[in-house]
This record gives sequence, C-alpha cells and structure tokens, in this order.
Amino acid sequence: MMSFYDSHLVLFQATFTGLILALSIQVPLRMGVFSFAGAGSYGIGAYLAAILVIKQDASAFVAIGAAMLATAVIGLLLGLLIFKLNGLYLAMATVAFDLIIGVIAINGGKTTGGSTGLYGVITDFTMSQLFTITLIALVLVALSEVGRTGRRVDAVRDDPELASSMGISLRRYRLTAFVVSGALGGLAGSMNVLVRSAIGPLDIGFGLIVLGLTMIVVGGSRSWKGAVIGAVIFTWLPDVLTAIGAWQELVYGIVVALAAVFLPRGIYGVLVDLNKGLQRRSRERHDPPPAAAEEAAGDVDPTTGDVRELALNEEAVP
Amino acid sequence: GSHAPASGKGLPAEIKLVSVNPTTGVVAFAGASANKGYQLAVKEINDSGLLGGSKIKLELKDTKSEPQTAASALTSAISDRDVAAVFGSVSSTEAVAMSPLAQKQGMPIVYTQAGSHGVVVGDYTYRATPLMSSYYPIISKFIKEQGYKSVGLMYTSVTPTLQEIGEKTYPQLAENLGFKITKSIATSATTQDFAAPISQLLASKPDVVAALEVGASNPTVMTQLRQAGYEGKVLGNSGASAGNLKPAGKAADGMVWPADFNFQQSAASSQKFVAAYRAAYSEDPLNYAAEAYDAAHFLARSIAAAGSIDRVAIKDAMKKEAAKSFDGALGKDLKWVDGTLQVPGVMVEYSTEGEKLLYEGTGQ
Amino acid sequence: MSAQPVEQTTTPVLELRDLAVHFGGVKAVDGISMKLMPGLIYGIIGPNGSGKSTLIGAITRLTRMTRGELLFDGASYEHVPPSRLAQLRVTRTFQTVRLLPDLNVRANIQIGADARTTSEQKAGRRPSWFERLRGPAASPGVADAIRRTRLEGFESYYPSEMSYGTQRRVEIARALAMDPRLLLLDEPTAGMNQSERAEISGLLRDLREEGLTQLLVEHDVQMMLDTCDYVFAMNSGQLIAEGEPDEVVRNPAVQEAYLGKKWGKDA
Amino acid sequence: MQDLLSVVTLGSIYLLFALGMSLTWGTIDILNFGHGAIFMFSSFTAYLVLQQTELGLPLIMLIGLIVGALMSLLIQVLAFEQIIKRAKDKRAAEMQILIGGIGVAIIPLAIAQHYTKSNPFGFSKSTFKVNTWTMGDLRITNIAALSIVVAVVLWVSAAVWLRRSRQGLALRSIGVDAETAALMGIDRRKMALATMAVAGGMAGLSGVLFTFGLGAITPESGDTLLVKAFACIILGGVGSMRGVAFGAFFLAAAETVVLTQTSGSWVEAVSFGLIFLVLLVRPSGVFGRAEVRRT
Amino acid sequence: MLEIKDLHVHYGNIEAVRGVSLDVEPGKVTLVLGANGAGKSSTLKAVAGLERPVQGSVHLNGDDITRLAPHKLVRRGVVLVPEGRRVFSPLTVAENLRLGGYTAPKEAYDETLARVYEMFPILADRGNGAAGLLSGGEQQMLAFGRALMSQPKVMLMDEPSMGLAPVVVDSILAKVRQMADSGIGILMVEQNADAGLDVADQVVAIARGEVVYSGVAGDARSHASVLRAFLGEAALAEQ
Ligand SMILES: Nc1ncnc2c1ncn2[C@@H]1O[C@H](COP(=O)(O)OP(=O)(O)OP(=O)(O)O)[C@@H](O)[C@H]1O
Ligand SMILES: Nc1ncnc2c1ncn2[C@@H]1O[C@H](COP(=O)(O)OP(=O)(O)OP(=O)(O)O)[C@@H](O)[C@H]1O
Ligand SMILES: [Mg+2]
Ligand SMILES: [Mg+2]
Repeated sequence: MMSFYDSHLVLFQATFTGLILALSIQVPLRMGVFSFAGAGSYGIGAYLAAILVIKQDASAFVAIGAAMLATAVIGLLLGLLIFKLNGLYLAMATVAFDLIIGVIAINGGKTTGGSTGLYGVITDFTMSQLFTITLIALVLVALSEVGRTGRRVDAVRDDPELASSMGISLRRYRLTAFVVSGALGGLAGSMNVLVRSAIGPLDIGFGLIVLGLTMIVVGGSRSWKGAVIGAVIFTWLPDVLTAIGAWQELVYGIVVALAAVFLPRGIYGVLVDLNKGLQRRSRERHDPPPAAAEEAAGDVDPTTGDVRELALNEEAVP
Repeated sequence: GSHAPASGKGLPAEIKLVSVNPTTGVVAFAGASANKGYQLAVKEINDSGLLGGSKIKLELKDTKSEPQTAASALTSAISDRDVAAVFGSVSSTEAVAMSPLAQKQGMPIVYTQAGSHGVVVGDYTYRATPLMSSYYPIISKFIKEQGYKSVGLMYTSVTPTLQEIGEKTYPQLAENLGFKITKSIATSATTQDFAAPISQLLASKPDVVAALEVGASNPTVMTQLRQAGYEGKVLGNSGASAGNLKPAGKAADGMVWPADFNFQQSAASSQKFVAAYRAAYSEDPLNYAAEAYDAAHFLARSIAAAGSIDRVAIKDAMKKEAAKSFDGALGKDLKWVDGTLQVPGVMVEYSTEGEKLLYEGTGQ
Repeated sequence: MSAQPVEQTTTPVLELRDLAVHFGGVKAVDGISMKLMPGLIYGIIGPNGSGKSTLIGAITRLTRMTRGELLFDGASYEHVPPSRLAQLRVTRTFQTVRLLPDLNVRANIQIGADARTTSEQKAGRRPSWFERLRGPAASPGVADAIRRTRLEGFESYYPSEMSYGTQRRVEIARALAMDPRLLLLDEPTAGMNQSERAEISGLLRDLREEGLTQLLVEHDVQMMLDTCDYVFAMNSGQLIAEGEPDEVVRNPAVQEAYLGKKWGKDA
Repeated sequence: MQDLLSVVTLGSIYLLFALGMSLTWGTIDILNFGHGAIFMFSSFTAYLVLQQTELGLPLIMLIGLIVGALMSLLIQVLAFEQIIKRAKDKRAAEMQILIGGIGVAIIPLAIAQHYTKSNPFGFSKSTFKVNTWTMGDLRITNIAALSIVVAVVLWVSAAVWLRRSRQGLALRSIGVDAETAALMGIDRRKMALATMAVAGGMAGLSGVLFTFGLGAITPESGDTLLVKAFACIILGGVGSMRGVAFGAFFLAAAETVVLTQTSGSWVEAVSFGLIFLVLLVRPSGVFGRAEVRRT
Repeated sequence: MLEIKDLHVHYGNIEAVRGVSLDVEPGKVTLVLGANGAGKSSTLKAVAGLERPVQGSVHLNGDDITRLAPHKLVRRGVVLVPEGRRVFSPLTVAENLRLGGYTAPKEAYDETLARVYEMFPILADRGNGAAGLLSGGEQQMLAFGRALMSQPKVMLMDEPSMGLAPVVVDSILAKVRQMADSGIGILMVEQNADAGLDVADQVVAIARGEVVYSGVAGDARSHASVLRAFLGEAALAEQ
C-alpha cells in the first residue's frame, strides 16, 4: 500500500509554492497595488536558483537566498519605475514585465536553456525545509495584516490621500509592496524549481498570473487565510476532478465561475461576513441601542425621554 | 491477490503499467493517439504469452497538458509499489518535469515524442522516438531532386525540436547541399498571423519555403502562403500531420515533411502493425501510435527478460534490451543510441486526398 | 472673545505667506497670508468655490501649491511630504466623509492614534519591531475621542452601517485621536442639525481650552459666531475681510458675496 | 508597402476584437475576460454548422454575430449581473468579474477542445472562397479588405454613438455610478445587456473574419488575443475610443516590425516593452484621461 | 399626490425605518426633520426605489409604486436628489445636466437648462470641466440643477442645502418654494430646519425610524419640543 502523502507529494509541494506565489500577488493587492510582478519574480527566482545549483553547485539555501535577494532588488527597481501608475495600468506594466521575463527565458541561449529550459536541478532540499520556509513567510505576511500595520495597509489601499494625511508614506508602502512581492515571487520560484528539478519558459507564463489571482480572489483577497484556502483548493481541485474524466476542465471552469459569482469576497470573506453577522446580533442583545446615543444628540427632553410625548402634551411655548 | 507469482519467473499475475499522457488540453491529440498504440500493444502482448501467464494491466492518467499534473501522476505511480514501469508523456515540458523524479526514485520510464534535452537523463529513462533532427536530413534527397538552390526559412522558437531544426539542421543542410538560406525568420508563441513574415520571406525570392511551425499553425501558414501568391512546395515538419492541415483545404497541398513513421511505409513489421491497428480502430495509425506501440513492446520484452517487476531488475533488463536492434512499427532493424530510438525516417507529401509517401530513408 | 493678538511675540503655530493654488486657469487660492496663534479657533467663511477647501488642502500639502510659503512653528515646510505632517501633529477632516470601509469605527479612529505613535517614536524611544507592527494595544486617545464625539455604542459598527451625520463624527474622532497641535476642519457639521452643531461647537471650544489651535470652515454663520475667535472671509481665492466674527459678518463685502437674507438684514 | 498592409489588416483584427472589450470596460465597467472565449466559440459554432450544410460568407458572419451576442448576454445574466448584485463595493465587483470571466471562459474552451482535440478548425467547407486582389506589388485578400472595412465602420459608429448620443452618455454614466444613473431614469440593466450583446456580437464577428483570414484557428486562439486586446485598451487609455484604435494599430505595427526586421522570438518582449515605456510617460494611456480626484 | 403608508426599511437586522406614514401633496413642501441616524435618508431611498421596504406602501396618485425600480419611478416623475451630491465625477458638468434631463420631454429642455444656468452661473462657466473637480458646494448646486432638469412631478430632496453658502441656501429654498407653487410636490429632508421651516407647508419629525411629530409648518415653530430638538436651545431663547 502506498501512503496518501507519498503518492500526493507533488501536490503538497505545489500547495506550498502556490501559496507563496499567491501571496506575492496578494501582498501588493492588499496595498492597492495591482501588481503581478510576483509572477515575473517567480520566473527569475526559478531560473536563478536553477543556474546557481547547476552551474555553481550552490546549496539549496544559498540558491533560495540569492534568488530572493535578486528578486527583491529587481522588485525595488521596478517599483521605483512604476509605482506612480495606478490600477490596471500598473497591472499592464507588470504583465509586460512578466512576459518580457518569459521571452528572455526563451532567448537566453545556454544560460536559460532556450525553449527547453533548465533541468536536473537536484539538491538536498527537503519537504520539511519547504514547509518551514513557507510557514515563516506566511507568519510574516499574517503579521502585516493585524494591528497597526494592517490598518495602515488598509488605509493605503482604500484612500491613499487620507493615508498620507494620517502620516503614512505612500511611497514607502508602495515600494515595500514591490519588494515584498518580488521576494515572495522569487522564493516561490526558487523553491519550486528545487522540488521539481526543472524549469522551462512555459512554466512561467501568463498562466501563473491567472492561477495566483484565482487563488486569492476565490479564497479571499484580504487575508492570508484566503490565500491559503485558495492555494489548497486550486492545487487539489484538478486532482480531485480527474475522477470525472473527459469533462474535468469544464467542471473546473464552472467551479471557478460559481465561486466568483456566489462568494463576493472569496471564501474567507464569507466566513468574515458570518462572523460580522454574529457580532451584530450579539451587539444588539448586549449593547445599549446606539440610537440612544443619537437621541441624546437630538436633545430629547430628559424628563420624559421622548419627543412624542411632548408633542402629544401640546406643551405651550413659554 | 495480484502479488501471487503466476509463473516460475516471479512475475505477478497482473503487471501494472501506467501511461502518463495528456488526453485533454493543447497536446491531447498526441497523447490520445499514443494511448491507442499502448493499448493495442498491451493487448497483443497479453495474447502472445510473452509474459507467461502474467497479464499487463494498463492504467491511463491524464496530464491535462500540464507539467505539474504530469509530475504528480508520476509521483503517485512511483509510490504505488505495484506499478512496474511508466510510459512517459509525449510533451517535452511534461517529460522534463518527470525524468528527474523517475531517475532519482528508480522508476523505469519510456517516453514517446518528447524530443527535448533533459528527457533521457539516466539508465531509467528511455525514449522510443527518434529526435526529429536525427532523421530530418532525409529531406536532402527531395531538395536535391527538386534542384532548389535557395530556401526561405521560417521557424518557431517555442518548441526545442523545431528551434533546433531551424537553427542547426537547416544551416548544416545548406552547407552540405550547397543551397542558400535567403532569409531566416523566427516566430513566437503568440504569433497567429503570419502574413508579415511570409511577405518578408517571399520578398527574398527563395526557390522554396521551409516553414517549421507547431501543428496548429500549419494550416494558417499554408493558407497565407497561398494568399501571398506562393505556389510551390513547402518544406515542413511532421507536426502538420494528424489532420492539422485539413482546415486549409486545397491550400495545404504540396507541403512535404520528413516523418519517423507513415502508415504506408514498406517494412513488414510496420505493415503488420498498420493492419492490426486498422483492425482495432478502423483508421490509419499516426506516428504517435506507432511509437507507443514500439515503446510498449520494448518494455514488455525487458520485463520478460527481467522476470520480475522489481524496478531495478527491469532497468537492468532494459539496458540489455536496448543493446539489441529490433523490428517494430517504426521500421526494421531499429537501434537505440543513448537511450533514444533511431529510425531511417520517411518523406511525406500532403494533398487533400491524403498523405503520400514520397520515399523512405535508409538509415545512416 | 480675544482679538487676533497681532503684535504678539509668540511665534504663530501656522503662518501662510502669499499662498496660491492655481488649476490651469482656475485661481482657486490666489495670494493668501495668515497667521494662526496658539490656542485659538480661527474660522474661514466664503462663498462656494472661493477656495476654502483648496486652502486646507494646500496647508496639509495634499494639494500642490503654485507659490507661497508655509511655516509651522516658524519653520517652513512647503517641501515636506504630507505624510510627515502627521509628525508635526497637523491633521484635518475632509469635506466629503473619508472612512475606511473595511474597518469598524474603533479601528478607523485608531488610524489617527497610530499616526501619533509614530510622532512620539520620532521624539524619543525606539520601539521594538513587534511593537511597531502591532501598534499600541489600546490607545487611551481612541476611547477619549469616542467619548467626546459621543460615538459610544458604535465602536463595532462599519461605516456603511451608519447614517451620514454619524459618519462625520467618526471623521472628527479620528482627527482627535491623533492628539493634534493644529486641527483643520472642513465643514465638520454638514448634515447635522442645529442642536448637534451646537454640541460639536461645544466640543471645539473645550478643545480650545485645552490649548488646541483650530481652523474651521463652515457655512453655518451662527456656529461661526459661537465658536470662532477670529474669522477670515474669502472670495475668489482671496481674503476680503478678517477680524472678530461679528465684525466680519457686518462687513458689506462679505454680506454681498456670502451672507443670505437672515444675516444680511441683521446688519 | 506590403508590410503596411499587413499592419493595417492585423491591426483591424485586433481592433475588432478589442472594440467590444473596450466598450463594456469603458462604459459599464465590465472587463470581460470571457471575450476571447466568445470570439473562439462563435467561430467554432459556425464551423460545426458548416459540417452540416454549406454556407456563404454573409450567413457565417451572421452566425458569428448571433452566437457571440447570445453568449455575451448569457454571461452577463448568469455571471456578471449576479456578481454586481452581490458585491459589496465596486472594486470588489471588478475583481470578481475578472475571475468570473476567466472561469466562464474555460467552459466553452473545454467544449471546443473536447470536440477538436485541440486541432485547428477552419471554414474550408464554406462556399465562400478567399480571393487575392493584386494591385501592382500589393496583394490583399477580399477577407482582409472586408475585415478592415468592418472594423473601421464599427469603430467609427461606436465612437460617434458614445460621444454624441443620449444613450451613449447614459451608458458612460452607468459605469461611473450605476445607482445614481438609475436615479436619472436610466434602465441600467437594459443598457448593460444591450452593450454586452453588441460587444459579444463584435467578438463573434471578429472570430469568423479572423478564421477566414487565417484559414484556421485553434480553441486557444482567443486567449492569445485576449492579452493583446487588454494591452491595446490599456495602451490607448481605458474608455477612449481613439485609444483602442491607437492601441490596436500600434501593437500590430510593433509586432510586424519586430517580426520582419529582427528575430521574431523577441516579438513580445519588444512590443510589451514598448507598452511599458509608453505607460511610464503616459500613466493613463495615450488618450486616457487621468482619474478625477480632489481633496 | 404621494402617499407613504406604514413604511418599514431594514438593513439586515437593523430597523432603520419603522412605520413611517406621510403625504406629499402637489404644490406643498413637506419638511422632514430628525437627528442623525433617525431614518430620514432611508425613508427617501425606499420611496425612490433604492432600498426595498419590507413593509408598507407608497402610492402615487392612487397607483401603487412600492418597490418599483428607480428608473421607472423617474419616468413617473418621482425624482430623488440623493444625500451627499453623487455627481458623475469624470463626466463634465454639462453632461451631468444632460443626464438629469434624460427622461424629460425635449421641448422644454433648453428652457430648463437656461433656468438652471441662470440660477447657478458657475455651472455654465464650468460646463466643460469634470464635475468631480467642482467644490463641494458647487457639486451640490449641480446635483440640484440636475434634478431640476428632469422636470419632476414629485421631488424628494435629501439635504439640498448641505455645504452651501447662506446666500445660495436662500436661493435654493426660494426655488423650492417656487417649484412647489408651480404644482410640484416636494418632500425635503433639511437639517437647516430654521431655513427649511421658512418654505415648508408641512413638518414631519422622525426619531428612531418613527414619526414623532407631524403638523403644519407654522405650528411647528411654536412647538417647544420641535424647537428644542431641531433648532437648538437658542431658538427657544429667541422666542
Ligand atoms: N446600508 C446600511 N446598512 C446598515 N445600516 C444602515 C445602512 N444605512 C443606514 N443604516 C442605519 O439606518 C439608520 C438610519 O439611517 P439614515 O441614513 O436613514 O439616517 P438619517 O436620518 O438620514 O441620518 P443623517 O441625518 O445622519 O443623514 C442608522 O442607524 C444607520 O446606522
Ligand atoms: N483639482 C481641481 N481642478 C480644477 N479646479 C479645481 C480643482 N480643485 C478645486 N477647483 C476649483 O477651485 C475652486 C475652489 O474650490 P474649493 O473646493 O477650494 O472651494 P470651497 O471654498 O471649499 O467651496 P465649498 O464651500 O463649496 O466647499 C472651485 O471653483 C473649484 O471648482
Ligand atoms: Mg469646500
Ligand atoms: Mg441622511
């Protein structure tokens, strides 16, 4: 008998690297920076790690570290160029960046292995290392969602102008978004190539953007929990669907569409809304109705407490 | 139950093989065709008693044309101790993702088609398909016969195979045969409209046009070549087969290409396969099926020689088996070189009536 | 009420010299100079489109100025980015309510308090990275701001669940939570009724007693009279009058450009 | 010269495709990533019909138009309307629409892939024959000429209609604030449906013309065009009709030049690199207007 | 005549409006007063079709128009000037006005436009500028002007004087009176109760989603509770 874990090892690995890739898009998105540069960084990270391992015999950690450093720096440079762009214009610029990375990979000759890509990237990188690194990255991202940083990120996204008048440097936050996104992308790419041992131009195309975006939107784009949910679903769903056979793609499409339609803020959003609903309910039970506060503001006669009674009394004007 | 040895040689009653191939997605046509070849061969092998009383059970796993799914399917096959060996994917990108896993974890795997580097990486990995660059030079005869003195070349840089033909094989041919390449244009994955490169090519006034594009682009290339007023033959690649040219109608007439297999080829072993295939599926076999058929027989012979489904034993047996030559669907006296099968190749011309066999290669 | 102490030796909290903001041909603010002395409430009145909000925008550096000088505590700051103004503890409310839709009332107000912690950090102790990430657990300033704007009971509400007037209170509370030295208010009571306005006016006067300098834009003349120590009147981007509130209200130019029949006939 | 003609032909195909996308995106704020699937599936339907009976060009175009419009309507009713109804705010809706469109697009793609096994399909059974007209050195096919005419006519009418007509204005207002638009007496649902139908029709039409022009397309052809159309619209500036035309011809020209003058494998890098550079200079596209914002 | 009967509006489990009934008669101005969060805007939104009332009915000249889609209501002459201006920011001022007249008969269009421009000359000056760049008060003028363009029969106004200079408040309220005099029914929420009372015929006070006072405008001024609640203590002292 084979164990479930062994036979699905690739999927476990893909869940972790997919999660990091999703986070590389989620982090900037949460700051209102519509950047898909994470996908390009993924490519850079993957190729760089592969080259280091193959040509320099680098160890797994050196390869990952170097890939992250390089993609963070590239993220910063890219950010300096385009952080002034907004919305989908920014998205377009980063898509262009990603596509250019892909083309460079094809045309890189020996260095990138052309359309074949690089293979035989074999190190002693283990599953538990993969897991640990992913966990650390996840915790760091999660910390950026709570407390002061979390609020400030919300402010930068929802109202940049308000944010800057509240002492938040937009430039700094947006550049950070690019750097973090780059580093996460590089991390995802380098870890992926280390577990998969091969990378080619087709692995770093437009599909990565779609996959990452689908993960976070369906999972819930406002929280790392959404990214986790999304990464799990969209890594395992195709495997589950193989059972259906010929029409699995069709079902996949239907699942994505249904999720987009019926889960307005992702699966995690649904959980949050449920929670908000509960809060509201308990609020109504325990707290004094806020209308009372307003009533006070409306200056109701303190003796009777109700305007209506006064009205009925037809109280004369002094 | 299935572990009980059925013969003295230690083979179980049922030998589990897995085909990890795309049956949906962009390369589904090749994967599906290969699977037909595997199934036909498995049936023959089971009927022939080659494995004594043991029967091969073939399981098909769809990669959806995605490397990750392919790798995942392979991993689960590896972790299933009952699986004796695997038929690897027709797609290079998938194959490259699978090979290191198979090699590292000791799973005998035989690919078809996947023509890039990084597929055959060690003694567990074999490829029952010749590299296109190995037989493509049989086109020399055609070029000489037609008396072409210059070629206008267009190739895609998307697939390693076609890129290599465009960038290495043609320049080499030009040197050997003394023709001139008037223009060499690379196209990209997203190029859908070839009008501009075609008009450039024709402006360089070559005797003949060579167009090395992926399967689905071939009808467009032919249509647009004809629209641009080019009437001559077009030197292509075997990606144009499998019905890909049909939508171009008459415009596609006159495309020629070297192939590793054509159902009209003369070798007796080939014709035996074609007959069996026709009987089973009532259609003419494609090269993918022929390659798969040979791969399956190669593996079955190795398993029989190993006398067990121990993967190391199969690996060793494959090595011995690959030292011999054999007659198969792809032709007669086929040899393995560095884990990759070699064939003489055939030259084919397309016309609306069907593919016509021009001539057969003789091997080196 | 105290008059503008013109010849005082203390440095003004805020000083504008010949400030101008032009948008293409529109001269929204066109050469304004003013000094705000510590601990007083200043008012700006003026017809719609006379440049009041633009002036506040320029003072808070959110709107790019065309020319002029800005001084805070005597130091010029026209090249300081808006985000650094929070460190000087200059803050504002907006004419259109600007709350963060995904945060509840408490968190929205906490945003203001967060800014204060940065300015405190600049002043002294460097907090650990974890403290910086989390921010202070519960700022006393937040509870205070909630109490003063009478938002008790609304802490866990989200902006979309509240009426317009209530949202405006949150806007004010957020500014208060920053513990400002200079507070700029752009029509803080729009959408409130008279008694609610009186209450806000009371709040502003309390703040003045605590030494907070304020610049208030309002169209409610009664409120201006009740609240301000000194009033500027603007028209077409320029100052047309300044002085004590009742004085300005009696100014014929102001009456013609701005005041309606009620205040006009009082004169 | 011949290259210029190639640019114009290719550009008009891009335009025809991007026009519908731009229309819904620029007015009712629906960035439909199912547009490519509509394009492909309309053509695919025409192909299926052609397997049964022989048809001429006008009828095939009509099929493309109708199938495209119907698919677009279906997507609007089943997916986008539902998303908008449920979404909390506009930005969330935009994201959901994006992903919803991607999801919906997989469905027709899977169907077409299933039937064609991803082989190319074309209209070789049509009674319409593509002819080439020669004028001196210049060669142009009747279908290319038709594509250019259709693209230009549709573009001009869309642009004029949006700019001048009452409904055009109403349409733009829906994209800004649908609720307030309703308060102006505008039936936002009907307008949105009409727009989607028109956009879908354009996609279907371009699918048919494109298939004729190239001889064959594959089920995946729509996806490739989708990214390019997105680029065209962004480059020109979202919501600008002049912009989308500029974008389409700019991209066609860039691609043609790269493909013919240098190594074709750099095509995307160069054309998208150019787009990147243009955005650095014009952050809201060449003809786009900066977002209206003030304090 | 617009009759609102026993209207209830809920948001989830918040009961914002709990049984409001009031009438709007042609030629009359009905003024709605109430504290923040009392449910004034919710009432207006429900009448205009932007929120679905859970209970109650709205009749226009005897026809049931409860839960009719907003655009259909506009075609019947019921127009809302929404709270918080809601101009179409990226569109020009002129386009905003044109949209206001979307359903209006074409004959009177030019004349109405001229009247709007006469009332708010700044709108004519800025005709080709983006509406979103106007100052707060200018946008409020635009919102009001836009509503005028539709030539309504019943006009619902949510704080039309918000953010306007006193002179402009006077002219807007005068205009409201003038419109009422020409036979339009007006339902107006106005926090500037003092000025609002000058032009109102009827007054309805709402607290916590319920009507707590309703009467003739003249009486309201002399009614201590209303004065205290909506005009402040100062108003009492003045008397
Ligand atoms: N979309 C909403 N979701 C949840 N609750 C809401 C929503 N809109 C309004 N409310 C609640 O309904 C009540 C009535 O709100 P409404 O906006 O009608 O008040 P209002 O009388 O117009 O107040 P104001 O004078 O401040 O504008 C308030 O308690 C508010 O919190
Ligand atoms: N970004 C801008 N572009 C063009 N014109 C602008 C811009 N911002 C403001 N204006 C114009 O500048 C003038 C001053 O606007 P501002 O908002 O300062 O007026 P305000 O005094 O605050 O008026 P209100 O009392 O109505 O709020 C107005 O005519 C406005 O239309
Ligand atoms: Mg203002
Ligand atoms: Mg209200």
